[in-house]
Amino acid sequence: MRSTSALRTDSLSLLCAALGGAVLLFIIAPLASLCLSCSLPELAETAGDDEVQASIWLTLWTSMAATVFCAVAAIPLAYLLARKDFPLKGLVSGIIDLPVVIPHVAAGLALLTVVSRGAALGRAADKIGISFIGNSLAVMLAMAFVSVPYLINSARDGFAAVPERLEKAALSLGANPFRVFLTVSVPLAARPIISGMIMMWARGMSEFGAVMIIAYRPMITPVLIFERFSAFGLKYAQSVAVLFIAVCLVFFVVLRLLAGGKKDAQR
Amino acid sequence: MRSTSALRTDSLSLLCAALGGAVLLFIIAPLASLCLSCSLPELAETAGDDEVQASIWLTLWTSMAATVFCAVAAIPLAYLLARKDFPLKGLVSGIIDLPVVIPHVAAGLALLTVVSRGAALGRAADKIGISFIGNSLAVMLAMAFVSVPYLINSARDGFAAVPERLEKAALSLGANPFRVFLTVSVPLAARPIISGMIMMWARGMSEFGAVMIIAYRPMITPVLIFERFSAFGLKYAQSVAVLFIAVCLVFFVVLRLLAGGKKDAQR
Amino acid sequence: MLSVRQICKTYPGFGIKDVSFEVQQCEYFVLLGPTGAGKSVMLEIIAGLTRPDSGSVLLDGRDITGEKIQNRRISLVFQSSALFPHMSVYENVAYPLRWCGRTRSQIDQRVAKLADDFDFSHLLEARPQTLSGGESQRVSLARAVASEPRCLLLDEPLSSLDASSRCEIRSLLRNISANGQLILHVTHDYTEAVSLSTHIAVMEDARIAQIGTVEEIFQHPQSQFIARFVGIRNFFKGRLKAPEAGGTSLRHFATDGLSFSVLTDRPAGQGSVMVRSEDVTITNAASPTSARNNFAGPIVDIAPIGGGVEVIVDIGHGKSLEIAAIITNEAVSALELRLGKKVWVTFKAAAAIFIEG
Amino acid sequence: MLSVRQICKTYPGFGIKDVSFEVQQCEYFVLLGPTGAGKSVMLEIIAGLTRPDSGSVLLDGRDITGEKIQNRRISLVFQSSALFPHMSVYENVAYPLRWCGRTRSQIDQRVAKLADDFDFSHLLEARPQTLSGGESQRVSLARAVASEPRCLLLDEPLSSLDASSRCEIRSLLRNISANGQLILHVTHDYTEAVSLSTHIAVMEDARIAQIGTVEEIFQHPQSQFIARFVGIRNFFKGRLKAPEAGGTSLRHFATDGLSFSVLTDRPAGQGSVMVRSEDVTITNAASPTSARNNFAGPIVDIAPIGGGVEVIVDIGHGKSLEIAAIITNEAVSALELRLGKKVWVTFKAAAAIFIEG
Repeated sequence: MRSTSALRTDSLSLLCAALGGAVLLFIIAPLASLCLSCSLPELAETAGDDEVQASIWLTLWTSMAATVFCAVAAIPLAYLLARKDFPLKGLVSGIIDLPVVIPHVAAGLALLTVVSRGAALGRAADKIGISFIGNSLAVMLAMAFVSVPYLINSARDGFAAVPERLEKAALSLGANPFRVFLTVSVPLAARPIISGMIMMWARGMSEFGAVMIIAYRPMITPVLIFERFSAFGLKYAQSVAVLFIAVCLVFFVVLRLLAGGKKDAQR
Repeated sequence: MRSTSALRTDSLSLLCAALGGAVLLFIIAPLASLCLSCSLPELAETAGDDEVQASIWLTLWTSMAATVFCAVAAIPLAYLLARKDFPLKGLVSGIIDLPVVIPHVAAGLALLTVVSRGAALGRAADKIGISFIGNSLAVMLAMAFVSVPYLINSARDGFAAVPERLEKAALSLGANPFRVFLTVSVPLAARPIISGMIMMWARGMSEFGAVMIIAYRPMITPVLIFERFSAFGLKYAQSVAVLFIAVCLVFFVVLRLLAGGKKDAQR
Repeated sequence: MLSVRQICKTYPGFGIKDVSFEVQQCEYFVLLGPTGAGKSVMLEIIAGLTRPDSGSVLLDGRDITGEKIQNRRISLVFQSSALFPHMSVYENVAYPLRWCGRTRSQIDQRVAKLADDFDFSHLLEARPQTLSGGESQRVSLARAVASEPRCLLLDEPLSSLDASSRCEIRSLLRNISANGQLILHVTHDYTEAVSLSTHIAVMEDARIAQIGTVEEIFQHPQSQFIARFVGIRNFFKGRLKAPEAGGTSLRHFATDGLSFSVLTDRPAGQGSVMVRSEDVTITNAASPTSARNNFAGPIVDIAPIGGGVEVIVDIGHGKSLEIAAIITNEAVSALELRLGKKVWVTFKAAAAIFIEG
Repeated sequence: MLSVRQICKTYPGFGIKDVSFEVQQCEYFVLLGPTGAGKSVMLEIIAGLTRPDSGSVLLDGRDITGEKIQNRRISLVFQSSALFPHMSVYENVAYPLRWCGRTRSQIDQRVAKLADDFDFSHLLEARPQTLSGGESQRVSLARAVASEPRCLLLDEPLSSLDASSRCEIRSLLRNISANGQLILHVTHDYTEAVSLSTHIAVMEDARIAQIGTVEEIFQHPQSQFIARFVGIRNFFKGRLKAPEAGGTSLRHFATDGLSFSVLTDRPAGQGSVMVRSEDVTITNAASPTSARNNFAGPIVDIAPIGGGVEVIVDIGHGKSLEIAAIITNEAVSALELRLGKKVWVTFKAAAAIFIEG
């Protein structure tokens, strides 16, 4: 009794740990099972498959391009939401959250009604020689639509946490609002902004429903996995899935570490 | 110059507003276009369709059941993460975030490797007369897997915000840890827990990729929308999509309002 | 009886070393010390929120060092309110009474009694957020007492209150103590210690520097640190007399055969008078002065202290009653002060601070 | 010259009404008032962070009420450091110098000069988080001065510092002011006002209650509120003399033909001495006493104030020099005090507080 902490050994903690263990098992078991069902030679063979390589590259660059492109517009919006009061601010926040709540398949259909050759935007784009359908542009659109709320919300929280005192001080030192935004607000909110961009990128990479509707081809990896699964069965899909999961995790962990490292240098 | 605020009219705010407007338009335009492309008679007809009704009910109750079932195990885990320090806590947090990062199609494949008739769990379940495949249980599994991190993270933040002083006071008043957990910690973290459950439910409802792999039938609405789209084209899918978006939004807004109302009564 | 034996607890760069003390039944024990002296750690160890590295805590002879918090029967009251914000005042006070086999009406009665004793019957339906600081602290105390603790731990319970609530809670605490409740009160404010305690332990730098009654600590501090920390050497227990007719605020305070003039509007009763040594003047002969307190006696000590000289004069009749004055070196030579010389000590009524308790 | 004219600003349940004052070049202007008097709102209006409902702010004759913050040339220094945490000390000080056509070496020179003047040359590479409170405030001041503001606004710049840093920053501020910088300093602490200001405006309840020099405000407060808020009636400007050989801490302070004895270890120089009225004793005849300050003069005023009587004695030689004592009613009758009677006033050297500036 005396050698252990009164705080650590109570039965509530044990129960919590048991239930928590079940949740963790629920997450780990399927992933472990998936990974164990692929042999290394299978994985190596899949990694050498041109179609797989092409789809992974496509998925990586489209999701990153969508994130960077959206960031340019979304970060100033997040600043506005964090700093200014304006009428219907609640409505604007609600609209930003819509893509999170709307089923991805429906989101894909919604995008399709705008960019299909029959729709206004699609026709206009067609005239200047851009086609959304069957183009990586359509993939990016779908990815951006479902994932931009993650970036905006994270950046907004980041800006809200920057002390206004610092911005006021910078203004009083003669810096104009643009300079204050770029040299004070953005650097101080860099961590949550980058973390939001990583979230947005990860979310875009894993998107399936919306992309499937609007751009079955060029084939991003989730679509490829689905196609192989429905055409050839579990066996042929799972090695691609394992490879893709590995790529996602490696990128995610590396980006997180880079972002974390930046924090240590800064604060 | 003097009649307007120096803070409100700077050109930075105008630029932010312009860029923000573009982002909002990007979100609203496709949804508006989708809704406008369906006539009311079409919607009424779709709402009367038995298959559509059945799929919407199935989607609603499976996502809610998955949420409630997971909450029982996930809330104690969230408490543990918020209050105790233990070895490898960072790893546990990382594992919990895995389903967010892993592509949904791959998550579906991972679940399939565990519950398919060929796998250990699937065989065991088969023997006692439960079949995962083609069962609403499989739908729930898929929904729970991809959406449980939202609940855990929100509940953890909620518990972390409950002042430890209150729990200490309750313990010193003779309440055992279970009672403190149920009468102090959970009620005070109720708002973030409920908000996390709403998020988890909304995320589960909109899931497509994982469900598609593990349980094409019974058909949840996202799968039904996709099937109609691929079999009959945009025209036939979009009225189901609009109906489903409407159902999602109505439920989401109502639940949010109920949760918000509870807050006002409590604090 | 609460007994703390040789408690040690080390944190990185901080800790408490070999702390021992005993609190007898009916004592009001104050743990006094500056911020960072380790008072709060000591309190957490007694409450069971932290485990000591070594040493033991005994309550009524039973070793409770490894006992779970909820079984210790030690109630905590914090500086800021720890009322449960999602419950009404009634539910807060009823919290320790539920789940132990009491009937609904027994609980109702007990809460009503406590609300009456602690004067918040009109607030039973209120939410804690709507209470003032003083009201919150009254409810917190009632809730702590409701659990019938063997020992009541108070962590700076008056620090965040305004002056009038402070007075009110002090008299409540005196009542609780008078009912036989063992109390351990942690504070950095020596006026709280003077006003409430029967016994004081002064903590300095992670150790107990001195333990004793209020008089012992104030009149005979055992170290320079304690003398400086408690701040006031001239400390007298006695009784404030009722104001004389005529409506003046000048009042008499009787102590051991002497009577001081003090300015106060507090009701008559037991209490203490404190006078800063810096406010006391020494003269060789009595002369009419606006200062209302003038006493004669021999010098019993002259000691140089930082920036001046401390002169101690015994102004007691028969029984020794020492008063300290801090004066300049120049004054010592000008007045030709030496041990045994009879002098007059003078201080203004405004310099004599009365504290109830 | 900064000129504030009839500024009004209303918030729900709060506001400032019709505030006007002028700060001349080279003045050190202190806006003194209790928390909630509207000082900070006034400061935000001058800085351009808040717009007034009516009234105008003029800087050197130009109306800047609607001017953008960044074009006002008014620098702000806050109570807690507003240094940019993601930049080094060098980058912080260089911040206002960049983007206005200066070359790299011009900026380097200017920063080096400022770092030298403000004594943080050794900290140029440091991160703001690693600085002490005093160091942070020195860098903040240097950064504010670097932008060559027309007016420097200080919002309680000493409040969060310890005593020694406070002293250091005070002398820095005196230097900045001596260089001709127009300064507006907002504070609730009258010792800061005494120590630094040439002119004071006292704010009470959203209005300006009195404007004047330090002497005017302290010796002739125009309302009960101001008298109570500034706290000390006995306020004397003068010069502290160098310590005499012999190593005593008793020092002489010369003011208008009189010399006070004070206990201090500050260096010789200009400053003020303050004595609380409660610490002053009145006697009818001089007698040897340990109190080092004894002065004779006629009573020029006797006025009852809450709980006692304020007696004003003119102790000046030729020129009037009033000193106030608060004594009891009983003392007034016992000593037979009346207007014109010659009495002695006595206070201890320890009761005379010296403040530089």
